[in-house]
Amino acid sequence: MEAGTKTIVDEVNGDSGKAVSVLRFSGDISSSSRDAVLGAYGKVAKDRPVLLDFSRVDYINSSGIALVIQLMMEANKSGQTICAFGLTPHFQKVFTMVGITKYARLYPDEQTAKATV
Amino acid sequence: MEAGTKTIVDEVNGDSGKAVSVLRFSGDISSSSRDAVLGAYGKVAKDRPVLLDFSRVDYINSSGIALVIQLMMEANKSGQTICAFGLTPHFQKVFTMVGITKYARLYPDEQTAKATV
Amino acid sequence: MNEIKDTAVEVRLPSRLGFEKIAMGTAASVAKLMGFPEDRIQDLKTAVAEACINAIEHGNHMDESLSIGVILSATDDSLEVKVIDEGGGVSERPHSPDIDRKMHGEEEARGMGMFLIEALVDEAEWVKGSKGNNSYVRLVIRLNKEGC
Amino acid sequence: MNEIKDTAVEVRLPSRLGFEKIAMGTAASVAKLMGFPEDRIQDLKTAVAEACINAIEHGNHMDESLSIGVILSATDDSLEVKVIDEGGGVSERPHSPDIDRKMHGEEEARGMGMFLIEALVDEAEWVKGSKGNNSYVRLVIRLNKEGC
Ligand SMILES: Nc1ncnc2c1ncn2[C@@H]1O[C@H](COP(=O)(O)OP(=O)(O)O)[C@@H](O)[C@H]1O
Ligand SMILES: Nc1ncnc2c1ncn2[C@@H]1O[C@H](COP(=O)(O)OP(=O)(O)O)[C@@H](O)[C@H]1O
Repeated sequence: MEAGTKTIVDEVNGDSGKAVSVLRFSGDISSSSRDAVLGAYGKVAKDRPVLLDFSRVDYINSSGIALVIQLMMEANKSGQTICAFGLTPHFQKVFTMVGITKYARLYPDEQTAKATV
Repeated sequence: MEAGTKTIVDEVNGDSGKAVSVLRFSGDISSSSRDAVLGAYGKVAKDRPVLLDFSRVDYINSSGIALVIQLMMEANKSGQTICAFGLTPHFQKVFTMVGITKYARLYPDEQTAKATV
Repeated sequence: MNEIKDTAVEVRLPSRLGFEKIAMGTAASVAKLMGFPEDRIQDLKTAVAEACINAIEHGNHMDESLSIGVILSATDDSLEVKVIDEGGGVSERPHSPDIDRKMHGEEEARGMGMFLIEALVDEAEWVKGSKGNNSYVRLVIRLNKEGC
Repeated sequence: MNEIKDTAVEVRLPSRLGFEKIAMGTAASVAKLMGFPEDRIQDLKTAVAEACINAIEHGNHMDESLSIGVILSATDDSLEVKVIDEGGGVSERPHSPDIDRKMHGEEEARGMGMFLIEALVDEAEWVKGSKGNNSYVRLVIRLNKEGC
């Protein structure tokens, strides 16, 4: 009875023309989302920025946030930039509370995020 | 702890130029909405059509529907036309089930409703 | 009210009009978790609301010291909802509402709750409590079936 | 779990992850009925979800034969929520999460639930059950007060 997380991996170009990977999550981000978050991240190229698209996610709990932090940890090791967009104001606040914004910028939507990479 | 019904009475013109009264409901339509439904209807002129605007209503129960039927009954006596708009597909179905559509037409939005009077 | 199954969800509410909206919210969450489509969730919400209103008004006669129970039991492809009150249950099944008779003042404007419940769900059954209390209405809504 | 007040709403859920979303739906409905603004309803939903997840995971150790109880009691201007499990309660209050330590692998990525609960509501208190069970966390969220 859990809404499984789905992740689509997209390749787009930032406004500078640079290739960017986008992980588009949908469903819930919870303890059962390990594959959808870390598994999907494991498959993207390490030489370009990664955008996390939360616009089709409506439930994120602290176990899900922990998976996002683990993803950021791995990215940090290889010096890869991570940004996120599509979070509701509530989850922007929650991500800020736990300190995620120290390591990943949050943008309101995909366009704004792409303009920065 | 009940969301009181509010009713705004508006005067607009139909596409034919004819004056029309609009009862704009907001909040719940339930047993506690007698004044907001029948009281508000009592104040409008009897010589012109009346549109019921449900676009800012998100809860209607069978006691609320009974008040709408009582309003229609009064209108029927004086030969006044009643139309409704702004109901969700679910409540369009419910209004149809109880037979309201035999006595009042339902339109998707205000523009469509005004085009007919 | 102790017939709760392992994976059943139970809600208990005071007998106050308006509180049916809480049961609607809980039922909608269960149905969403089960993967019901939006239109069936709306059907369920209205049916649960009407059942709770009847339990509050006719079962418990608005006595706020009495509570109503809502038990939601999910199987793989259906959701059963029991709405339990502390009254004697439905004595006589009302006839279906007749809009023409209503419009001509020949029957009360009210009296559409049980009709709507039956029309919106796949199964509806009213059961009188054995000792003149704990009567309930039992609704079933199925996943792979179109409403009305 | 019998301390329910006249106008309190009680929900009982099986100890299965995912079911916290039902408690979120019920809590949101109560808060909406009380007139809470949307942003405070979101705060409440996350706090209730985290409390339920902890009750399911740490209190009842995912044993589906045990249930968790959520009691929602409204006053004019505040909503109190108790999330009750059948375990011994929180033994030691964890320190606040430190993102720098997490990013450097010096502390677990997890361990943010209690921190979020405290940050999102106006009062939070963890109470150990007297006989080693029926422990609960008690949250209070007030109507006329900005969150964090
Ligand atoms: N839970 C219940 N307990 C006792 N009687 C009930 C219950 N639910 C319905 N009834 C009876 O059935 C009648 C029809 O109910 P309903 O169709 O919902 O319309 P209404 O509530 O508007 O009268 C009620 O007037 C009442 O006499
Ligand atoms: N209901 C509970 N019963 C027993 N222990 C609990 C309960 N809630 C929290 N705890 C303890 O507090 C710790 C911290 O909880 P929390 O901040 O929510 O993070 P996490 O659940 O990710 O570990 C848990 O690991 C657990 O040891």
